Amino acid sequence: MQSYLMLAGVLFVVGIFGVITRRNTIGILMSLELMFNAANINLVTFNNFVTADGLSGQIFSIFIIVIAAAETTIGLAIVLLIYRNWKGIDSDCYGVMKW
Amino acid sequence: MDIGILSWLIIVPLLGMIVVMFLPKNNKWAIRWTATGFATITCIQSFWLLWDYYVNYSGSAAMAYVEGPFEWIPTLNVQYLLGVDGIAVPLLALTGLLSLISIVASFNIQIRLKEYFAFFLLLEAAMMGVFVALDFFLFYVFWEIMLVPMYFLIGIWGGPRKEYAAIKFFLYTLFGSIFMLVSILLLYFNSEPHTLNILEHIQNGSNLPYVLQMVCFIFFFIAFAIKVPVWPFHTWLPDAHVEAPTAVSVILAAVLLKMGVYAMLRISWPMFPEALRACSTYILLLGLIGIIYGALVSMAQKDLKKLVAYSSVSHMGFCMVALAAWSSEQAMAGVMFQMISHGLLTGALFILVGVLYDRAHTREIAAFGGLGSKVPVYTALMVFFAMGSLGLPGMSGFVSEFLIFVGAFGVLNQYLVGIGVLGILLGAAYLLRMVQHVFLGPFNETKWGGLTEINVREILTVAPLVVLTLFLGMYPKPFNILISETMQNLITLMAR
Amino acid sequence: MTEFAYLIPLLQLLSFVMIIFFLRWKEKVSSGLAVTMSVAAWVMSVWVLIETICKYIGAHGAHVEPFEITYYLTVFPKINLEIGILVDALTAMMLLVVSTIGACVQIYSLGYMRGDKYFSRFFAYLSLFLFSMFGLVLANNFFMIFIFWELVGLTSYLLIGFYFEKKSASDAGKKAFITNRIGDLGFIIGLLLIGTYAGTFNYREVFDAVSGGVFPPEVLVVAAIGLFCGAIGKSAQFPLHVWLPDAMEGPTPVSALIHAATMVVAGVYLVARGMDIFVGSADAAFVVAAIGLITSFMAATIALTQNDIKRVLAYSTVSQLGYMIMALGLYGYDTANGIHSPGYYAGTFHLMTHAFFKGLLFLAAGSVIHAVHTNDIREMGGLLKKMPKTGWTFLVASASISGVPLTAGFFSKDEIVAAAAHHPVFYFFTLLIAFMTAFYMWRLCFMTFFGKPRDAEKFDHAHESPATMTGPLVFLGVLAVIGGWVGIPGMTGFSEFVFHGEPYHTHVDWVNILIASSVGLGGIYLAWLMYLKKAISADKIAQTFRPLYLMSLNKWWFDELYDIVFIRPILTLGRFLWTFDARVIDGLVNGVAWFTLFWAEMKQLFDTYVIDGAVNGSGWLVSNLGQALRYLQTGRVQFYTLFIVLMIIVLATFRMLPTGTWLLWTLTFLCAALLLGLIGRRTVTNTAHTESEKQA
Amino acid sequence: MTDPSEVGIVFWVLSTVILVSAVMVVSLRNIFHCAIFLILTLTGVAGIFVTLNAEFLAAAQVLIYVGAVATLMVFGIMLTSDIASRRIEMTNQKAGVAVLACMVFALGVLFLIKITTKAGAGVWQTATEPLPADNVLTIGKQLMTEFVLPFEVVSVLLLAAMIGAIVLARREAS
Repeated sequence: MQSYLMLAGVLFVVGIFGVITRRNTIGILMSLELMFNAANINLVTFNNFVTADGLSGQIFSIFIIVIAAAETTIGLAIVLLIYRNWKGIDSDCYGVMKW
Repeated sequence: MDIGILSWLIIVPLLGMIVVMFLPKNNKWAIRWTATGFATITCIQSFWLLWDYYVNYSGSAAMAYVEGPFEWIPTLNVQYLLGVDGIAVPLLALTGLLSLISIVASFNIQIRLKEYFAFFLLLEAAMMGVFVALDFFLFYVFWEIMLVPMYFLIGIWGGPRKEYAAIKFFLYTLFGSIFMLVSILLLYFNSEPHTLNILEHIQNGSNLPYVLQMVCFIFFFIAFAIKVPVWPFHTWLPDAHVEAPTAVSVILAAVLLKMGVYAMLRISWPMFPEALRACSTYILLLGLIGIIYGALVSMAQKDLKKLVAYSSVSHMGFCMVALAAWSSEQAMAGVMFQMISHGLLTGALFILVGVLYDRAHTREIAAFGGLGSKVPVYTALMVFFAMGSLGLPGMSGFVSEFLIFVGAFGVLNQYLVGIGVLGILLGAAYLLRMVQHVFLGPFNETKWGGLTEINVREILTVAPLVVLTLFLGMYPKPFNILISETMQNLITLMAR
Repeated sequence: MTEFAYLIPLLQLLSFVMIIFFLRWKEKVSSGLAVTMSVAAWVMSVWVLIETICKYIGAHGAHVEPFEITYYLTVFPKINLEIGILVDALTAMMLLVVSTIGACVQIYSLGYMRGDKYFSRFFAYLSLFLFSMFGLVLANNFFMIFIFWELVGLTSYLLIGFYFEKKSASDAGKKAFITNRIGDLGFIIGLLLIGTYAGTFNYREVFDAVSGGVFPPEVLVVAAIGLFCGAIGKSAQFPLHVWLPDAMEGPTPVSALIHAATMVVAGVYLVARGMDIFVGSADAAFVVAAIGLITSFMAATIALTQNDIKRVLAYSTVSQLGYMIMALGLYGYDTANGIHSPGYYAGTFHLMTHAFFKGLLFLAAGSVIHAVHTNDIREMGGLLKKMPKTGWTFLVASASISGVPLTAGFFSKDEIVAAAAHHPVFYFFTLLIAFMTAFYMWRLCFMTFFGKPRDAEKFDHAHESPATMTGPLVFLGVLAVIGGWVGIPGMTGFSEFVFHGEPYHTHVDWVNILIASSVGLGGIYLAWLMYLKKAISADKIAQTFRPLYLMSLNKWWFDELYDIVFIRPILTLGRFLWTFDARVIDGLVNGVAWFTLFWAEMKQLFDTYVIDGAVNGSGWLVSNLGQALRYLQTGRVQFYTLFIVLMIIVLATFRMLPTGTWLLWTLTFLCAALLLGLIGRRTVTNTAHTESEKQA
Repeated sequence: MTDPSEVGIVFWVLSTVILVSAVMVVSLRNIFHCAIFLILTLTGVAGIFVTLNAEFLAAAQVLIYVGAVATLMVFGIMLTSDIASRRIEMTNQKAGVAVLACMVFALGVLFLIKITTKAGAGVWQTATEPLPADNVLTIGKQLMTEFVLPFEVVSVLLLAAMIGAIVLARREAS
């Protein structure tokens, strides 16, 4: 169990790192997916080792997968829009949210 | 849970409001007719209720069509509890009818049509709510909701001093509501288990200590008296009436003023019998002052609408006299008659004044003269309602005033009630003075030559009022049967 | 037929509704309908009268139960509102009077109102009036009589103000209505007392309660006087008589129908109807008699000097009504004292005959006015030749009212004089009034129909009126003579039909007859001397008794008095109260509002300098700090994410630290935040550079 | 029921693949390559699921992530960045700070995991019962009974997301 959780933790941190550092917006999205997967691994692990009398962990994972899919869709759509408006998807370029 | 007719009475106008809000802003036709449609449904419902109540329930004093109690806010023991009896049913019908009429009468509103009708339907829902609520919380909520659309209706579509009038109306009523809230809380914390059910409080009211009864009674009285309005809380009324658009004046006079009296009958009168006994002479005095004072001030008015507004003060004074004579069946029947009759007559008078104002753009009594030859149908209608208002037999006003006096004379100080009879004389004086100055005498052809006769839509708005006024005046028996059992029950409660 | 008596008023209502709503535009049809209905009512009334008489004959002096039906309007344990029909002798007589005059006036109006702008409306109003009047007469309880009492008041208002474009007419209508309402106040008080003590409004039950001693005596007096107040208003008795002369602004047929023959006698009818109550309280009955006498005398003196033909007739009406009231009052007073008096019979009998001849007088006067287009008798003269039918009928009616032997007025007046015979003061004044009546009536006759024309132009244009107008005149002229023959003294007739308590058996009292008729004839003779023979100069008398003359001419200054004493004060009071309302009560409200605002203002000052000072101080601090911290808001999501991670780390670190050192760490944390802000700022500047480079 | 201490060789292989390719995903310059490695990572996670007795989830992972999401990513990449030509810096200036922070964070997380899963820590009660054998069936049943409301909500959300994406990505009809 410990190993599984550690795998998830590291994967999560990698994801965070990606989110913080990627310049490409699509890259950020990918990193997000990594974080989602880390969370899923965690859930399934707990389901397997701790609350094995039910399947709520797995079901939650299913929902997360679905929501991740939705999120990706929207995210990509937004990326497309940004691309159209700024002719580029580098996250540094659109610092318009400041102040 | 099933949604009963009473809930529908509230829901339908609300639905109407929502639908109206979603209509395109520029489609005036659709907005008007949607609002009219929903108001018509509510009106039909309320009249069906009247009929059904008359057929099935008028023989008993118990609450009919009760919905609930459903838990609403369980921690406070707030319930959703609706029900009607003989005093609420006619007022519901009055509300339904006059809302419809007012909506039809406001077809000539031009600016911000959508908001206007939405507010109007919200107002209607709230009014219906007040008349059917049997839980203090619910009652209070509806009572307060009513203020909001009213405030905007006066404040946006009103006359030149609309802001002043709207604020004054709002603050005045809110001032009263605070007293009501305090009183409700007092009752709540003095009941065991804590409850907000009005009916339970009525049952237990006479067990309260005298001082508490007195305090609650007076607080409730202030709250309701402002709405009635009882002298000296009446000064919001002329301003609000004069500045409000026609249809709002109609609703204000015909329904809102009735709420005060209704609330007294529903809540404070049967709930605190001892306090009532102690106060009834003072209530009588206030009523008498209202009658005479309102009539005399009406006589001094130069503005048509203001005259009608002050006449309301006078007419509601009759209600207070009747309420002071709570132990008499006649007076209690009289107060119901007076409420309905005043609603019909004053509503019609406001509509007619509005009709004239639309054409002439002035309400100055002195500016007119001899209109009788130019607009005979309009004149006939106006004279008809003026006559009804001054208590001409054959119309509803007479029945109510007569019943009130018969009842009050039997149980109250006869000298004081005798003074009240003067109100009938003064009523004749100011109304005839108005009729003479506006419709009789020489006609100024150059000034008013272009005046047009009342049109079919406007006639249709007042036609039901004509019919009902005559019906109540000539055949009061069914109405009396409708309310008598409830009234008997109330009198028994008050006489505890 | 009696069972269908309710049809009599309802037919008139039908006529009114039909005309107002459907037939207004068709003048011929609407007038035809109205006339038909009134004639039908006349036929039915006669029928009812005959049936009632038969009933009385069949009873052979035994008590006759009147016909009565009741319908409840409301149901209460005590005091119901009800409507119903009561037909007894008094009702039958009144029905006949009202329907006769009503039918005559309607027919007459066909001619008189021809070409009027509101021809149909006039007939509608007349129908409405007849409806109300029949209802009033047929009522079986005080509540219902009050309803119709008010309705006749309304129609009177409408008809007086018929020429509403004339200010004087609309003024007169208003005055009539309001004056009547003043009387009605008393009426209502009376009704309320009756209702409260008797628990019912039904005549018979109320009278039973009175005789059963249900009423305390003082209450009964007040109730009786209250009822009489209604009569004072409606029958134009002193002090509320002022409306009737002004009511002559209405069309002349209206004056004849409403303000001479029918509506104004409603007061008399009420007193007669409620006679049990007056009999029960002698004081009230005496008040009635006294008011009647005062009215009668006052009106007679005023009539002496008026020059408007209709006004003379109006004051004459007031005077005659006072006569009837006085007779009824005396009857009540005498009966209460155990004397059997002819007053009741005399009053009601005079009511009937007066209706005939006064209706006729007005119609004839209308015919004259129609011909010469003026009301002023000083512009008339010698009209008898020009309009013989009108003239002769007028003379017959004048003879009747003056009590010339064998005319209707002779018999009825005779009985009134007889009723007053026990009371010297009343007797004296009654005779004096009879004398004055004869004098002013014949002054009118002589100035109008005899002598030389004073206004040649008007005289030349004068012509006899059409048959629709003269027909009713002749019919009423006949009635004005033979109408009184039903009450010839010593014969069975009116007195055994209309009575209160026991029937009064008349007997021939030659002394009385002689005195009464000689007084009347004396008045006529004096008028002849003054106005036809000019043996006595009227001007000279007027000069000699100038104050009295002025008093009479100015109608005892009642209008001016009321104006000063009542109308102005009330209007002023109204205005004052309005000011009071606007200044004091509203002032109070606005004052509270002002004070609240003032208080708010004060608080605002406090807020601005004290609280806001503190707030601004901290605000200044915060904003300066924020100036630094705002660099954290780079607008880049990734930076935020990084920050979140850092913060998680920081917080987790805090969590693990010993509790005491948190303050130190927080400060460190803030410093770190500021530091990061500065980093962020650098980044932003860099980005800005990049962007500008890109654009370049 | 696998013993917590006993981790098979499969796990090690899978986790190595996952972590390596994850690092590739966040560090490679060519975004297209990143996508390829993302697919690899996701497949690895699916394998992990299989070892955790979550066969259905594994299938869903492969289908949705590998099949749909990753493909979507690839499409997005091709639509937006002119991948072939552009060679830009794949990480920004924050990389240094980020590396530091992430290190600390990772250490913290690992430390937490260590102390909480330590035998006798008693933070989590280890399950005694094995997972139900018929996993897929149970998931299906529970989705349609106990979790039907979230299920419906999620489906509505998905629909909304779809519509939203269409609206957002729609070309202005200019």
